[in-house]
Amino acid sequence: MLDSILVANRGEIACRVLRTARAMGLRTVAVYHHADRGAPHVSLADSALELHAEVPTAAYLDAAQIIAAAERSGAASVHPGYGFLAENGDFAAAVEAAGLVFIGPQPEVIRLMGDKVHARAFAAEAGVPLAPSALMEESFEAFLDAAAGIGLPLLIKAAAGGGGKGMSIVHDAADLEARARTAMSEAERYFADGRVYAERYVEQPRHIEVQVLGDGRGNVVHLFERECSVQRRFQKIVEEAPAATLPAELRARICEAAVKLATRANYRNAGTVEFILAPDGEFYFLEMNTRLQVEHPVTEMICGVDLVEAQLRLAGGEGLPWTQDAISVTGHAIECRVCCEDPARDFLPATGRARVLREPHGPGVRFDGGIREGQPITAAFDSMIGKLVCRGDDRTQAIDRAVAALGELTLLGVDHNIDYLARVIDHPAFRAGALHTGFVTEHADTLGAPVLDADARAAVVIAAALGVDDFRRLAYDIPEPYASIGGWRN
Amino acid sequence: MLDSILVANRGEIACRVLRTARAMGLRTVAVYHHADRGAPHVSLADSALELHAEVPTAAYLDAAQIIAAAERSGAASVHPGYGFLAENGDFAAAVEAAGLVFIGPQPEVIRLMGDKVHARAFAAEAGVPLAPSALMEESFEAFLDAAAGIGLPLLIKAAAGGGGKGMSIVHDAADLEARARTAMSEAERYFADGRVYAERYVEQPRHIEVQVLGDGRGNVVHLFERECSVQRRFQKIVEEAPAATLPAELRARICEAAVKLATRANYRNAGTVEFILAPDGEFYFLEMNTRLQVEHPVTEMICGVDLVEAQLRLAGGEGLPWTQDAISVTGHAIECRVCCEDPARDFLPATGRARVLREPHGPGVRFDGGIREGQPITAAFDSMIGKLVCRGDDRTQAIDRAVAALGELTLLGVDHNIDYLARVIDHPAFRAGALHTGFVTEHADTLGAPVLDADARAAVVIAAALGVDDFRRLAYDIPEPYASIGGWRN
Amino acid sequence: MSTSFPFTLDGQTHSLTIRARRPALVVEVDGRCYTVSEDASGVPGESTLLIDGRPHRVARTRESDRVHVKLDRTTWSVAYEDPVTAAQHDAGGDDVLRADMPGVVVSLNAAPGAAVASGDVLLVIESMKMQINVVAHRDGTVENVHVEVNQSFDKGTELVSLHPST
Amino acid sequence: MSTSFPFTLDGQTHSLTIRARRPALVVEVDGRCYTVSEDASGVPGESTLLIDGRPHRVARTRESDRVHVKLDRTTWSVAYEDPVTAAQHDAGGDDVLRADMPGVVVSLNAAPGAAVASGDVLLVIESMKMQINVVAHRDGTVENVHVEVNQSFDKGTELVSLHPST
Repeated sequence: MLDSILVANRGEIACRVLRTARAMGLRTVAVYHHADRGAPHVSLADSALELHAEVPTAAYLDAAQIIAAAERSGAASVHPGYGFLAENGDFAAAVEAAGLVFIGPQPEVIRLMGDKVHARAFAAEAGVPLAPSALMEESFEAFLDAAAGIGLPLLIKAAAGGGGKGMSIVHDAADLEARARTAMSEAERYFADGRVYAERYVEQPRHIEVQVLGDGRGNVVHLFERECSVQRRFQKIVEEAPAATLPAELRARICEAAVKLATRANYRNAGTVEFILAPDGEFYFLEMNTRLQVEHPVTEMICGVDLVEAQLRLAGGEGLPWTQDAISVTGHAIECRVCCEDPARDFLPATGRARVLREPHGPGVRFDGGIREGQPITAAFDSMIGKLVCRGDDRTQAIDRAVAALGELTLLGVDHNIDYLARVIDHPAFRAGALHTGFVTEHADTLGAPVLDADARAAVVIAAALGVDDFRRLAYDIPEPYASIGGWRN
Repeated sequence: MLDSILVANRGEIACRVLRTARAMGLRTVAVYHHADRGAPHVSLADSALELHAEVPTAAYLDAAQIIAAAERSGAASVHPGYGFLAENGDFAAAVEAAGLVFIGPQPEVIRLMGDKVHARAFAAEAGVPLAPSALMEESFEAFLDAAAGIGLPLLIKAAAGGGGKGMSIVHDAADLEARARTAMSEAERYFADGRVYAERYVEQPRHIEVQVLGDGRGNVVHLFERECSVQRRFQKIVEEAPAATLPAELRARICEAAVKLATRANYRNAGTVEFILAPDGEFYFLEMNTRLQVEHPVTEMICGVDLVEAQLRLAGGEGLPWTQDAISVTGHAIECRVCCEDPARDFLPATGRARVLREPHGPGVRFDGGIREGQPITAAFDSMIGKLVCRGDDRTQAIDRAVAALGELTLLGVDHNIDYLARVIDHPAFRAGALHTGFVTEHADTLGAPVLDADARAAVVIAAALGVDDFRRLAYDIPEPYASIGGWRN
Repeated sequence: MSTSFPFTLDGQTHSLTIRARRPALVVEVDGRCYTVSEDASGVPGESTLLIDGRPHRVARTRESDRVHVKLDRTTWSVAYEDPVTAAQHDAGGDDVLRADMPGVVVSLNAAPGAAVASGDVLLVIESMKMQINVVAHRDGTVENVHVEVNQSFDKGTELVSLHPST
Repeated sequence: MSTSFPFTLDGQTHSLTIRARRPALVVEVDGRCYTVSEDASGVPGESTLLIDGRPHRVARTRESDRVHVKLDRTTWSVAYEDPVTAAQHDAGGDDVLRADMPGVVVSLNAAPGAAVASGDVLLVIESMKMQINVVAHRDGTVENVHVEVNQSFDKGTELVSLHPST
């Protein structure tokens, strides 16, 4: 059993990992950049070490400083969270070389799955279905020919890619060459690896993924699937488990494919196998993420497990915590990613300060937050500041609870997508389970902010006016209490 | 289905009921006394009506004002929470007479169970085991004779009682008469009903209670038992579900007895049948509480249900939401009642202001809170300001999570029992499940605040000193930010 | 009583005028009158607002020329520029922060060249046994800090200047 | 540098003295020296405190003569009476709240006869374009309010008096 842990991350995932580690009795160490010195993850750990870097994100990407911090603090293990160094095989190797336990898969498995071309080949060998595709193996011309042979529309992707970068959809054969060149240069710029590949673009695809756990000794279990079809800018914003609608036989085949792949990779710790599900019921391997996913809580809620605890036990050498038969699904869970962004302006990230923050509570409601009231929201980090996760006996109850909790969640001082998320999950098409990755584009016209009538607009401006001292004094002779005292606490 | 609800209560239970009602789409109405105008339950409702009374608690006990508020706001139903009017049969009758739905049992069932003497007789007829007892039926002298005949030790209780008031343990026959007279006068004072009765006092008793739901048409299900043996001043402070240790056969018999009683009463809505369990495995009917209990969340966590939702559905005429077969137990849950009181001074209630309040979060952690940061804690209301409820796969994990969450829960500005609760549930005897209602007295010597050595005391006073500007300025030339600005937000 | 206040929501400006204060507050918005009463909850920035008898839950916070509002279950950002600020903006007058009363500097939180956001604490002064945070009234860059820690100052002293708005 | 500060924890008074400020802060407690450094988290009242290199999580708030502290996972209440307050207490001087600078009364929150708790806002004054809460320094009952809303006052004016301590 591990006795101590350094969490090499920030925000909600650092808080979430630290809480489980604390509950398990481990000594906990946080790391932070100066810009995060007031962040909640710093307070949650038994101790916190500062990482030095000009650019805040660089601190959390500095493997050498993080390993040095682990050694200085005496932490026996390192949890990478997601993002930053979580899928960096060299970091995992360096952690192990320093004699520390890396809470995640073997470095070579991380590297294998990080290269999309190699991962596809590996999946094919494992008998996992792949969409028809073309790799760039010999010449650019041969690649173009092979790609054209797949048929349109086509998706061009970076071999080393992720997060939608270097990705492009080709609907017209005339665009193929230009799009391929753009993708190669983007891939070179973002991943220092210009290799791209093409695969058939599934129209109205659904994103289905399977949570797996392996012991690194050939034993793998799955914890059923999640659906993450609601995305904006190629990034998930609403996830759920189980999938909105999925025939039992198809679910079984998808979960089986994921276990087959993970077993062949001799997978260790927690991972996720992602698939594209076509409207005709065919499914294709997309990629394997060799870390804890952002959306892991929906699986926790329906399976009644703590995936971070499972990760720590596996990393401590305890073996798989459950047999496959012991894992079952009860109820339904939905996660909404709360981001500082403007849904009305193509989800442009927003900055400001979380002047007022009131988190929701209640039965079946879990808010995995990563910021504190008063904290500045800068462009230095990802725009996601927390996740609202709600469980229900069934999908309708989970949605109802999430809509109510989004109404309770109050964040003032920075633009955010809270109201937008409520409109998405309360949308008739969402409630009906008619999901695909183009959902928010398809329903853009009915997902905008409601148009207020004159009385409703008057209510908003009156509510605002009473927050302005000049107006308030004229109205009541009484200014807003505290309103004019300096600082963020109005 | 109900479309609107008035919650005739305050604090955490009002918040908890309002949240479920919101999630179910009901229009919600809160009521509040002026002293509570900044309380969270006021903010959670769609609208809030003020109740006028000199004494704050009198507002929440004013049936006429509450019913008028329901009529004024157009609320179709009234949820009484617990305490205040929750077990007042006349209130339930008045609500129904006003054409509103009372979310609870029939008025006559409330009255029956509220009279402990009648309830005992009813339980006896239902074949539920009772401890040997003596009632005051003819003369005081005859009662003393009958009581003496039971054997010592004896418990004297008020017929109309509850909450430990009018209760007394008699160990010495010479004390019997004086104790009985004291109990009668206390009963007269608190309940305007001087009737008392005596029953055998079970040594080292455990408190086991069974959650039941009835449809008022003769159908009753149970949701298994809770154990509430850890008490101080006859009031529960730690509850759990299922019981710490209970043979399956005994559990089945206790649950069956509860269902038998509720079925015979043609019980409607949620209720709890309380039993005393003796070390020899015998169990005795204690009383039936005809309302939602404070500790209902532990049942929700192990059964995966929302008891308030079940209450609202039953009140809306939907019938029992589950068959008995569909209800099963997974995992273990523990609740700690967070009270403003001083455990070192016999749990004397404390007043002050919640200057800093940081609620815990995390997987399996639920905090049902009833106050807000900045709120004054006065003697006007009960000292319980929230409940920490933690679920685990097993009892040990539930305890571990609760200990960690109590460490995270920060309340400054008023004395409280948070540290004490952590010591109770982390105590080896608690972990071993060696519970009885005298637990905190038995272990008083090992449940006190830890004695700090010189270095630890130095750490505390240094931490405090740096919060004092004079000291800080001398140390750093920098005062504590915000520290001297008026108001509660330091 | 007939001062008009301009508030802008989603690019559209509404004109608010207080028409009556007794027996009830009446606010005219774009020519329509609304009866308003507010029950401050005791929590700063939170209240129940009754408009023509209909209750609304309000949470709000002011940030220089904006008021952020959660009304019932939706969030809005409303722009308001008070006449004094507007005049200062026109005159460039908010580039220099002056003391309106005598005091002593307790600490400096911003150095020349520092980027500051509206609401950031620039320095802490002490007066009347209270520390008072002096905050930036707009986003900008600090041009000059005119006082030192422990320095006493009179009313009207320049404390901090920001680079003129660009 | 050798002022001694008395802090009382659970009835036992400890004497704190600052022994060095550079290169590191050294605090002597009851004759033993501790090296102290603090990393203010940016959240008012929260920090990481290093004592002889050992990190501690601290949350704290001061309330007149007490500091409430959560240190790591336990809560403490530490008494501190600064010399000025102590002298005032001795002279009964804290019964009358006086203005230390000129200003104008914005609102009155307490009327004669009202029971107030330490920290309650008694009135709000305005000065330097800021509203400042004037708070009770101890629990008590308001004896008299000497000013009215909108009244201007000079330094030294009596604002509110509390009933003498009993």
